Amino acid sequence: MIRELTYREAIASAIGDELEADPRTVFFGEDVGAAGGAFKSTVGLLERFGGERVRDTPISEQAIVGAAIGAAIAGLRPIAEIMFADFVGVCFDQIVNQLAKYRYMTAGQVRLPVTLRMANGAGAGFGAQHSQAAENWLINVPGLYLATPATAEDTYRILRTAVQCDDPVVVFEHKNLFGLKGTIDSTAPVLPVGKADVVRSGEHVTVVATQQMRHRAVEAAEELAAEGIHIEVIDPRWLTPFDDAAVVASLQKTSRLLVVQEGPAPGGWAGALVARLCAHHFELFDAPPRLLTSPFTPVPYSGVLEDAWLPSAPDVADCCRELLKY
Amino acid sequence: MIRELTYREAIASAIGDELEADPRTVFFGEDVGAAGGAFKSTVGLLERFGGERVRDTPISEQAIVGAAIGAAIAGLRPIAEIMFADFVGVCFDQIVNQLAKYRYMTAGQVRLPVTLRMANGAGAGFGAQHSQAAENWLINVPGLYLATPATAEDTYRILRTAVQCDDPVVVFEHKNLFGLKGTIDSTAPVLPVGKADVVRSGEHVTVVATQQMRHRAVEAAEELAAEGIHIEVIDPRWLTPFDDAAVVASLQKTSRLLVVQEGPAPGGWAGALVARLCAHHFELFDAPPRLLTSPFTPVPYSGVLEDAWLPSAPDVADCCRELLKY
Amino acid sequence: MTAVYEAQARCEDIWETLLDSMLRIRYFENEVKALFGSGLVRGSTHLCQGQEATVVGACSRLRPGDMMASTYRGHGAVLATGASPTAAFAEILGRDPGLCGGKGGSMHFTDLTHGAIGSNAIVGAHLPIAVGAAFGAQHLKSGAVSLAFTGDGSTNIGAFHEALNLAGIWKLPVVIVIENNHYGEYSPLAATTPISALVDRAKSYGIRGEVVDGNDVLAVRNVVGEAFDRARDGNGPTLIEADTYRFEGHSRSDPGKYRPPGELESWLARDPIERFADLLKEREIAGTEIVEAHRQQVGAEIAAALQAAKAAPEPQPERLYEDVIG
Amino acid sequence: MTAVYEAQARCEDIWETLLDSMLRIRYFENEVKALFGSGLVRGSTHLCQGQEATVVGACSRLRPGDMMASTYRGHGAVLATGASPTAAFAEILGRDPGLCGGKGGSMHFTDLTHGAIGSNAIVGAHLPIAVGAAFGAQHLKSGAVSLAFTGDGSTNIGAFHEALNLAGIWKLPVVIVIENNHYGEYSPLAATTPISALVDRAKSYGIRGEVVDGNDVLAVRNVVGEAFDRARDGNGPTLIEADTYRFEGHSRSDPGKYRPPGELESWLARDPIERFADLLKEREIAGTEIVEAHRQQVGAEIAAALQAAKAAPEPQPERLYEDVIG
Ligand SMILES: Cc1ncc(C[n+]2csc(CCOP(=O)(O)OP(=O)(O)O)c2C)c(N)n1
Ligand SMILES: Cc1ncc(C[n+]2csc(CCOP(=O)(O)OP(=O)(O)O)c2C)c(N)n1
Ligand SMILES: [Mg+2]
Ligand SMILES: [Mg+2]
Repeated sequence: MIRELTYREAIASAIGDELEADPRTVFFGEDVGAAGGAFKSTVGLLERFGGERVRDTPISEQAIVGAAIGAAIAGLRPIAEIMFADFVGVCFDQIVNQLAKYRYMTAGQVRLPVTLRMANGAGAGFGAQHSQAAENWLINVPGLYLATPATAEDTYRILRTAVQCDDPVVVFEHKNLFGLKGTIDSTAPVLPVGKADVVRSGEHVTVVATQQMRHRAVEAAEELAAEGIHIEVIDPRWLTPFDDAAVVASLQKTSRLLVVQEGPAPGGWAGALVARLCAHHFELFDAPPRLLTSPFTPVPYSGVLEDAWLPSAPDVADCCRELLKY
Repeated sequence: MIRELTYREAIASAIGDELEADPRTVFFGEDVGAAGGAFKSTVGLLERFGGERVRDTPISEQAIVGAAIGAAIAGLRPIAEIMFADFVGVCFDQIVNQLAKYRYMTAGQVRLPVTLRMANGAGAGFGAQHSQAAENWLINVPGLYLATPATAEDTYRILRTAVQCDDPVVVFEHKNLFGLKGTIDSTAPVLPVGKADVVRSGEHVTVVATQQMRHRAVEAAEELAAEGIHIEVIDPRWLTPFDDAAVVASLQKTSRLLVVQEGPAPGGWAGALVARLCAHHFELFDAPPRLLTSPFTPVPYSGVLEDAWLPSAPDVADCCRELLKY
Repeated sequence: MTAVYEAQARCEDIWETLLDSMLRIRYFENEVKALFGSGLVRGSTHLCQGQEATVVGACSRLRPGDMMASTYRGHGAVLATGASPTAAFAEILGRDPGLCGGKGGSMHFTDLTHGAIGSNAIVGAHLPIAVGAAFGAQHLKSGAVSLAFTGDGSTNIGAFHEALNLAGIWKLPVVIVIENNHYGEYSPLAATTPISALVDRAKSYGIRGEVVDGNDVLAVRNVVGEAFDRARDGNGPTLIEADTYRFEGHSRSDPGKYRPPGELESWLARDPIERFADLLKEREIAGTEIVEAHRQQVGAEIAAALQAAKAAPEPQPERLYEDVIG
Repeated sequence: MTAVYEAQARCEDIWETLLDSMLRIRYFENEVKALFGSGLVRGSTHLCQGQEATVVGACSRLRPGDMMASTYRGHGAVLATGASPTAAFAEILGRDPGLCGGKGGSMHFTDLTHGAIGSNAIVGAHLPIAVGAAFGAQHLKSGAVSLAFTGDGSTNIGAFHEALNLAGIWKLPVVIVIENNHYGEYSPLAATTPISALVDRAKSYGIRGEVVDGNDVLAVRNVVGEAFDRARDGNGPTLIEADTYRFEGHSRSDPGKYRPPGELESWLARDPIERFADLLKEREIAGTEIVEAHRQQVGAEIAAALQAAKAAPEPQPERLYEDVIG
């Protein structure tokens, strides 16, 4: 079935289709059922699947993630919601020391088909504790797939891939993209794990960006195109595993790299990518690879400050121009 | 006073000297008092300073970090111990969303002179949940100083610097270095925050490494020296802020960089360093900058596997040889 | 041992403070609601209208040096400490003279000069901090008490447990007031919590529990006063469950449709301000006209405060980088 | 409604299983102790000697499909499910045919074929997982019960609270047994926990609490049997406090000097194995000679197991990379 849905609706749609497809799938989290989610991204699921399969939980994130792990051990395929990605803080042990390590520590006796979903990112004025790009807290952790969908289409397909995956997947849903519209084809084949999307092709600069930064990169691309500069925008879609090959293929054309990342640079996926590419593909660079990230500060509340904190489309365009001057 | 102490004893000595120096300083954690610490690194403090200033806590890491924050607000200078660094998982929110952000979110009304200490790293057979290089979980977090002392001398001096610092400092004490001996001068001036140590100088390759990797790098340096290869070993000592300048100065001589990091590469400090240097000092490199890290897996228990997981001195030497072939 | 307070006690000395404080909160939040409606406020906001008696009654016991920690639903608690409504409005508007320079926002009111040590947007995370503040006070023998407000739903999160346990074992001078408004975000208490009397949890921590009508400002003042006396006398913490209700939805986007019909109305009939006005009349302390004069006066104060806040400047761009570390 | 078990009931049908199981654990850990002494075991190990009756009595109620989660002090619990001592020794020695391929170690015994879903080295972290397993069983209507052991000290950590609350509100088929050995690592319970009857915490979660003599294998079997029946009948969880003692220190490096004089001796006099042997004699079920024959036989079994484990191969190097994701 093909429908026009928002990013927000694509979430409920993907969860619904997975609940439909496999009776072992269950979905739970804080206020995901009766209230349809704090972001209204799970509206209608309780009504459709009932309180056994769609459950509201107490405010207990450690218990939510632990329940997903245990339920997976018992034979279910749980989808659990952590409302804001920042709340990874209160269940970090369950994600990092339990969920991610279970298979390894048991030498494969236990595999955990768990999907964790959470609302990510800055730009909406939620302040320092509700605005973080939490994916950067988890990229150092082996044992997790990490996905960062930027469009309604990708959100739908990645969520379905995640639920069908036999290992844990953390899906970051960007708060500032909930209203984006897209065309969802529920019969399209499952999107493979770890495959990047070349969003726009160009020969001058390779720009790698996720979520709202991807959209800002596309905006910059349009601005630059008017100047005759054609940038290639790559959305990795998955941070673990990372589609280095897609970036390398692009660099072979452009020889210039800009990585745009929401969140501070140290420990982020952008730096990790640049370090890998420099080690293995140093000769591809005709100019120093550039990072464009948020400054090394918490996310401020004030609109003027938060806007300044986030890399903007003009920032992206400026970086590209500079790269071409080298 | 100058004494020969082990890394382990240097810890108790630094804490003791700080407790002595300032009555507002208190120290608490699980079994740090009566038992002298799980690693016997705080022996004698309870006896010396009494149960008001040296306190055993319940097994409640969130409460431990929170108590440090609150006590700091009330006017104390708390030193809190998290026994194994892996337990950052159970108090990640208190560290990342509270301790690190308090000053920023209050626009400087609150500053938190809190020192968190924890035992870090792999190599001793403690298994996946007690062996992690947890510093890599925190480098993405603005608002924390991060220190990784590698010697008894540095441990003593860094701990004292940390306690005297008006902002939060997390000090990672490496489990595999507790037995190292050093000469502690309790009257030496306080070590400044963020200053690297050029451990060994050389002109062929710059090797940056912390904690036990630093010692392996020095071992490799000796091996290589016999071949006429002279590497410069830099121990940054602090990951936040990072002494990029020290590395740049070295690169100006060597033009070749190897960063050796315990723990998986993605999201680690090594990649962040390489990305920064490539962006700003690309011309300095005569060969692709290299990372030598643990593989992207949890820490295995078995001795043969854990040994393979950790970069070794011969691995460091091999990487240097390869860099020189470029 | 402790002074005797009675709900029926005369309140000649304090009624104006209590009344004005409740009115101030009510009118302040009326404006906040309107500001949201007109898009002038970012992110989310959580009104405490209907709960004014709890925060005002409790905060009326604070003395200079005492400390008060609250939740994201913290406008009332912070205003009740005496914080400036102008600075509070400015904070919500993200302006430079805001309580936190515009960097905190609605969920992060802090005003150290009035003992308001922080409003926290992570459920329960302020409790270990409040307990830590009490530890600081105990250690310094300052005679200060730490007061914390927390929600009914927050009693299910790990930090609540760890904090209360530490308060219990260390007999800390902390008073924790559960603002039991019977809902988490949208979930009724009974859906997430297997017991109905939350105060019973005090027994798990060996601490005293009290229940109070949270819409009766004098009753709250009395029970909190006794708890403060016990705390100051070294007799340890108290957990107080205040029965109350929020008139508005959970946050700006919530119309509160999950409420059973008639529930809101029955609580509106117990409006804490109107009840107090009735009591003042009944006891012949202040008649309708006098109370009306207070309404006018506080209304004017709030209008002026809003005016001033709206005229306040945005933060300078460099503020983004300030107050991280160093 | 539930079957009637009595502590005085005949145990003709089961005594051999119980006796052998306790002996197996005792002898197994004697060898582990010796292995440590001779440097053959890495990291740390936590013996449960003295506590055998608790794990054996409880695990004697497990049926196929039931699940059991334990702590790092988990040798006994896992052996009591029927796991192979050879594979258990091999795990501790880090060998390929170990329970977890040598990747887990002493703290991470897992044997899914016997329902042992994991031993956890993070205090309390297994509890949300065990509760999740019960949720899975409830959802699948499999009739399975989830059993979890946990320490007295662990009742102070957040995960305990969140797990029990979720178990209570969802009425899950889980039985949590507190192995109250009166110490955390080195801290006596009274130093960290403000109440003396840990079972009282059950009331906070609306679940049933029971206390049992943890050194009386039949008493444990009975009280756990009743709890299992309630769980299988849909009557929700039970928290059982088993009073017991560890004969050894907390971990390999602990001589246990913090114990008051005479305490160990008084508990040695209540050795669960000797008490059971006495009971068998008293009730004329088995005399000294028969019991002695069991000791011999289990002793031989353990000796052979150790022999086999020592001869087992190390893991192949490529195992390092297996079982992460994919
Ligand atoms: C750790 C964490 N989990 C979830 C949330 C999202 N959240 C914000 S308020 C709230 C409900 C809290 O309910 P309660 O404690 O009763 O306080 P109230 O809002 O009713 O005052 C939730 C779930 C959060 N902020 N932090
Ligand atoms: C979260 C966490 N904090 C601290 C530790 C270190 N630690 C290991 S065992 C232990 C004591 C646990 O005591 P208890 O729960 O009584 O169990 P016991 O060891 O007595 O069986 C501690 C503090 C840990 N493993 N995990
Ligand atoms: Mg509430
Ligand atoms: Mg114990």
